[in-house]
Amino acid sequence: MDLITIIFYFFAVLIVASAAVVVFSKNIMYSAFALLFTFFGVAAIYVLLNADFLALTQIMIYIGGILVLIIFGVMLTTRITGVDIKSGLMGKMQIGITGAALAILTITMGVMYSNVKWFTRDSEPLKDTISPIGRMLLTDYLLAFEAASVLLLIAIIGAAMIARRKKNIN
Amino acid sequence: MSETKRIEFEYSQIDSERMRLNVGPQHPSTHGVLRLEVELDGEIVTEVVPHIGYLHRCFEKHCEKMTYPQVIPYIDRMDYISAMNNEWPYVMGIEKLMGIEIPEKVEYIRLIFAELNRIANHQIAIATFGLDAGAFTPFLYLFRDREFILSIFEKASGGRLLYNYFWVGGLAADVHKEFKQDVLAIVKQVRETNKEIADLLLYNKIFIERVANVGILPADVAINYGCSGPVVRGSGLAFDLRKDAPYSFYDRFDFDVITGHGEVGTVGDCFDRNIVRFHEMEQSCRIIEQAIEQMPMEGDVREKLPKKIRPPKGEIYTKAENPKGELGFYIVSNGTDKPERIKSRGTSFVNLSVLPEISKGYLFADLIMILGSIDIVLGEVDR
Amino acid sequence: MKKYLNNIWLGIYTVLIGMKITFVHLFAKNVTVQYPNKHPLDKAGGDKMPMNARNRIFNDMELCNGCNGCARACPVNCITVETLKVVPGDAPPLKNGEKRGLWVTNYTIDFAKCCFCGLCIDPCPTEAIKMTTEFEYSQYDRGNLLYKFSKMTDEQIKQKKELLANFTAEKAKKEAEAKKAAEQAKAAEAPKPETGDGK
Amino acid sequence: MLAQEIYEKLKAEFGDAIIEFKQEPFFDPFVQVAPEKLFDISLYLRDTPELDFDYLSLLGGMDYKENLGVVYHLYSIKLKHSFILKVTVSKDNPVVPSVERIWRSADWHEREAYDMFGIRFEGHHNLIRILCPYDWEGFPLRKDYVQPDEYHGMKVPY
Amino acid sequence: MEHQILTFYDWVAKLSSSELVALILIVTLPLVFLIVYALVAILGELKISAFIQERLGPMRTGPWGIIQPVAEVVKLLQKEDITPDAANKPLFNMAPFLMFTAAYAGFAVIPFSSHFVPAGINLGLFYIFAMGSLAVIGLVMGGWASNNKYSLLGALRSVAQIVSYEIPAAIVILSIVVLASSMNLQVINANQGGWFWNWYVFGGPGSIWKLLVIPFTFGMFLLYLIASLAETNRTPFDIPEGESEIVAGYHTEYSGMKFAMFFFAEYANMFVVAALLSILFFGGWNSPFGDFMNGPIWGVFWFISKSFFFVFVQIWLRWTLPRLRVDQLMGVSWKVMTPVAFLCFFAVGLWAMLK
Amino acid sequence: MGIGLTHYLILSVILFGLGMFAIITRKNAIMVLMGLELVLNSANINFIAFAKYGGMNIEGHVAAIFVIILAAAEAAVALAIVLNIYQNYKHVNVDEIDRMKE
Repeated sequence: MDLITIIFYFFAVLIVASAAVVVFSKNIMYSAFALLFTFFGVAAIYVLLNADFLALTQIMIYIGGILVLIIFGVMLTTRITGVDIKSGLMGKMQIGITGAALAILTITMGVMYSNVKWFTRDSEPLKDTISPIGRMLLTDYLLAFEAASVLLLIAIIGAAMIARRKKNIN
Repeated sequence: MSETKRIEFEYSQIDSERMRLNVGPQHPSTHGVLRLEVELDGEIVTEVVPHIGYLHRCFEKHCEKMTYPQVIPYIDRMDYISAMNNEWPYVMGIEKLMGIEIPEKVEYIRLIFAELNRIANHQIAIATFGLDAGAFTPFLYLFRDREFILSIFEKASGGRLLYNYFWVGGLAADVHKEFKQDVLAIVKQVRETNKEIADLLLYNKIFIERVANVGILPADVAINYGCSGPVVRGSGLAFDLRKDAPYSFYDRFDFDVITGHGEVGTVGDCFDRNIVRFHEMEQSCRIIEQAIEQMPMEGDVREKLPKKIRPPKGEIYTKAENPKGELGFYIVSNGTDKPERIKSRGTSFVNLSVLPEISKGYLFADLIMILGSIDIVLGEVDR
Repeated sequence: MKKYLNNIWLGIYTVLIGMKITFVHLFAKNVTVQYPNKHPLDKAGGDKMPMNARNRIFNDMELCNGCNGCARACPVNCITVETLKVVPGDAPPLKNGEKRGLWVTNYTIDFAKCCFCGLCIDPCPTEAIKMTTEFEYSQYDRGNLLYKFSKMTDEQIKQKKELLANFTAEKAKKEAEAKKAAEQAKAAEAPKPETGDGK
Repeated sequence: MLAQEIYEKLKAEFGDAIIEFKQEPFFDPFVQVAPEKLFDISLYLRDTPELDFDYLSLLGGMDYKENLGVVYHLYSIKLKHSFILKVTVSKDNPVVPSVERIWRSADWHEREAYDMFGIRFEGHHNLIRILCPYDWEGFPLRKDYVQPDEYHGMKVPY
Repeated sequence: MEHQILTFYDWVAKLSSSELVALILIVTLPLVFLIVYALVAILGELKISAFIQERLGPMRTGPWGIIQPVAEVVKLLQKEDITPDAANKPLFNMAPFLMFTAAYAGFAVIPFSSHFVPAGINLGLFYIFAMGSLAVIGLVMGGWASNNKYSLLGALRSVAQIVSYEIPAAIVILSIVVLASSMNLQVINANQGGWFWNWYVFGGPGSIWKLLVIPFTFGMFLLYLIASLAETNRTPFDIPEGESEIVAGYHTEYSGMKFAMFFFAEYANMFVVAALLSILFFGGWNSPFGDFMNGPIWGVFWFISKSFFFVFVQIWLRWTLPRLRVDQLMGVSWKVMTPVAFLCFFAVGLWAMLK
Repeated sequence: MGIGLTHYLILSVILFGLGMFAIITRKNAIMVLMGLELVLNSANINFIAFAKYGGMNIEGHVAAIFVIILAAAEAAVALAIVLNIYQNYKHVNVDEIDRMKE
């Protein structure tokens, strides 16, 4: 077992365990904070996959942005001053059925993945990821990049529009 | 940037949870054991309910069991920041009841000490107000100067905080020989420090932003609530008992009544209340300088009085301009050596009652500043 | 726009002014003293304490005549005085030469209660009670703050009590005899009985 | 304006409601009024321009052994004169109309008078104890008050 | 990096002929430095505040009180570790360690000298920035799990504050990246070699025309200084823990070791931002005077003294200024700093294009 | 056994399954959102894994960046909508929200 393997398994277990907490925890605040470890583990997986820029983006946007938003959302939509926050579940029957179906799906996919002979070709290890990404964003993917930036702008404005406090009209 | 107006309530459809917050009785900036029950909508204060009485010491009940001179140490402990000023109206009242004439020297010493104590009180008021805003260093500079003033008091009376110095018919002890030079040196020091404080704290942009347009108290509301002292003068009303109903020798001196005039914001905001205190220190310095010039150094400081002080049957209400406002004592004498009833008009008690009125609709941080700008002492609120 | 820029400028400028002031103070002489090292009572260093500072009360038992004036003047009742009448001839005079009328068997000041108002000093006829500049009296036990000034031991008190009892008994006897004599002499008029105790 | 003149003015306006005017040596001159009319008199004192008592310095309860009383010290900031009103009520049913709506400073003072003397102020919006604990029993400043031995299991005289 | 230099790591590896030793050394050295630094900074805070206020500060522990920080740490370690009964215990216990991890993680890429950087990754600047955003979660976690209203208010305030101040800080950092055309902190440092006028606060290396860009770079320095104060929750931006309002904010309920962790994290953060200031604007480990006292060993000296100067500035500001209100804080960030930062960004970008 | 593509893919599918489970079974809208983030993350792992092992190289990274951007935009808008729902319904249970306008 080399170092990479140990690190991979460590983070894989971290991801799966914390994702399980996210999904199965009754306390929605626990879910939100467990998401932190999922995101962090995923960032570590990115580093293992030589995507350092993406790993840092993951930390910055997912943890510094989205997770904070989610925590705020949780706090604003529940009684925040108490520490026990429950989130409702569907009926037991439905949970069983969906759980079983998804478990079967996951296992099938897993088995399928491990049996499929993927066409793998190791790409040459990159010394610097940021400049190729930048170059690519501004050449091949320029349109998508611009569209994404417009989308972000619209999302900011739209979110502010939807969530802002309305004056009481009556 | 400074348009921090009173935020109008927009009772939005977001039923954002109202948070009830207990500020105090143990909180760094309630200036004692005051408990405020605050209802917050986010950070906006929607309701303030002061709960007082944590420091209640049954002052008025005690007075009924005490002889007249024994009451004075209890009075010291009302507004313990300006104990000299506290003693004065009480002593004046009994002297008026008994018809005692006070030697001129005593009156001058009392006046000088009262004004020095006014400076000391305002120093604490400004210092703690700065501390509420998070500025720690000016706090210590002002406390340093206050210690110099207290040293003078100590040389005269022996106490640094609670003096028991103004006695019926005179003073507890004579002042020391170098009294005049010492006082003048302190006046000089106070002026120097005040310059620094103005630059370091009062006219600092951040501080101005914190206090301007916050906690606006209109003059008519202030009068209706019975506010006095810098609180009402900050609202632009020149109500000063030293000018309006001159007692002692205040009519002999030339000084101005400082009023707030909305220097950086609206008239009657926290800045005005605070800056009134600041400029009053300068006026006190002027009074002290004039008094030092006129004061005789020779003479006795105590009238010959019977061993037991027995004012005739009667009632009197004496008031004086305390640093915090009008302090009055309603003394009812029944002819014995113990008072029938002493009712005190606690300045802070009255001033504090205005807090719920002026703090609604501001942010929680502003509530702390408003409380600081009223300058209360819980010893006087709870008595 | 002008206001906006002015605000920014004022913000930076006043902050710099404040920083200048604190920087100057950084090198200024500090005003605090190292308290136990530089003791205020120590004339050499620190702020000298004025001689009339009101701190621990000291009662000179050689001067005290047990008149109870200080206890009556005290607003918080922290002084306890118990006395015994002296037997004529037994009592040495006070330090200032006055006649001693009472033995002070117990003179206790509770400094946990004392409010240092100084009212007890004034009524003292012999200037026995004084306020000193001594101000340190931390104790682990509140009982230690009861300062007993009377030096009389229990034995002495007992002795004095006996003396007094004998004396009063003798006196009463004499009085009774006198009374008897008087009664015998004038059956109609009886002299008023004198009260024995006094403070 | 002197107290005498104010008294005459009040007497002309309210007649019998003004019970007594006392001006003696060692006494600040005061007017004793009937408690029923107190609110109207106070309103008149505040709103008449030549009286203009806009400032209530002090409101204090009193115990006159056989009955209770309330003393109002008024002051006019503009005209710089002061005046004293007194009412007395019986100890059995000490009810005084509240002047809180006229001078807001009466709010806490009245609560204090209620706290200490048990004088009930009719029309006060929140007449609860202010200095003593909310569940304290008895009214401490009455002359016949007996100190309780215990409060919630704590010895009172420590 | 183009120019291969023998690093401290290589040197140790060669000396001990073991990569592991070098690895362990390189991981523990910043921790050792952090501990020493924290002690020095705590003493500095105590002493500087004392001198500013004309006091003496701690004088009892050791000569001139220099053992005071050690004593304080020992005291904190001895203290009872109280967990409030109503708190959410797992999160309550986790928060301080998360905070400390986030603060310490920043040390991984700080170049102490031209030859010593724990991890000389290409995205150093970006990395420090990303780690800064990790601390936010620690704050919210601690504030929320304490089940104290003051803590919750403090946590919410601090999140709003840190998130808003990341924007001007990010723009300033991007401007520096534009100037240096690299995110590697070592490259940014190396670019500022030579005399002190080559520092980025003076527009970086360039001809006399760079006088035009100096106002903007200096403005960027001020902006980053202010933003860094806000990100480390120091006065005048200490509203998340403003003790006169919300007692102690998010760490009201903490005591003992966990409080020490928060405390440590704050000081570590202070150093990280001070180091970034000195790297981005003041040449990092470069000597200000050309080749005079330059080199890998002197580099450590220059870097640490520059960083300590900015730590001193933070302390100095703390004991000078009052604290802003929460809405003014946001106003300063969004209405003043963000537009000015954009202005500087455009100016610098234009300059970099023309250069 | 070294770590290969398959490991990453299996990790991603587990994450996907957990995310889907949350999306389907949870009532709370924010929980649904969190599930969605898990699913997006699993997709991202796939992208990066293929970028390394499938020879897609940097293009996989770019695709992942777009996913992250979309996730950010989606989170902002979705949370705004959730807040709005909370205003109207005083709860955020997705299966009880059956009217568009009140």
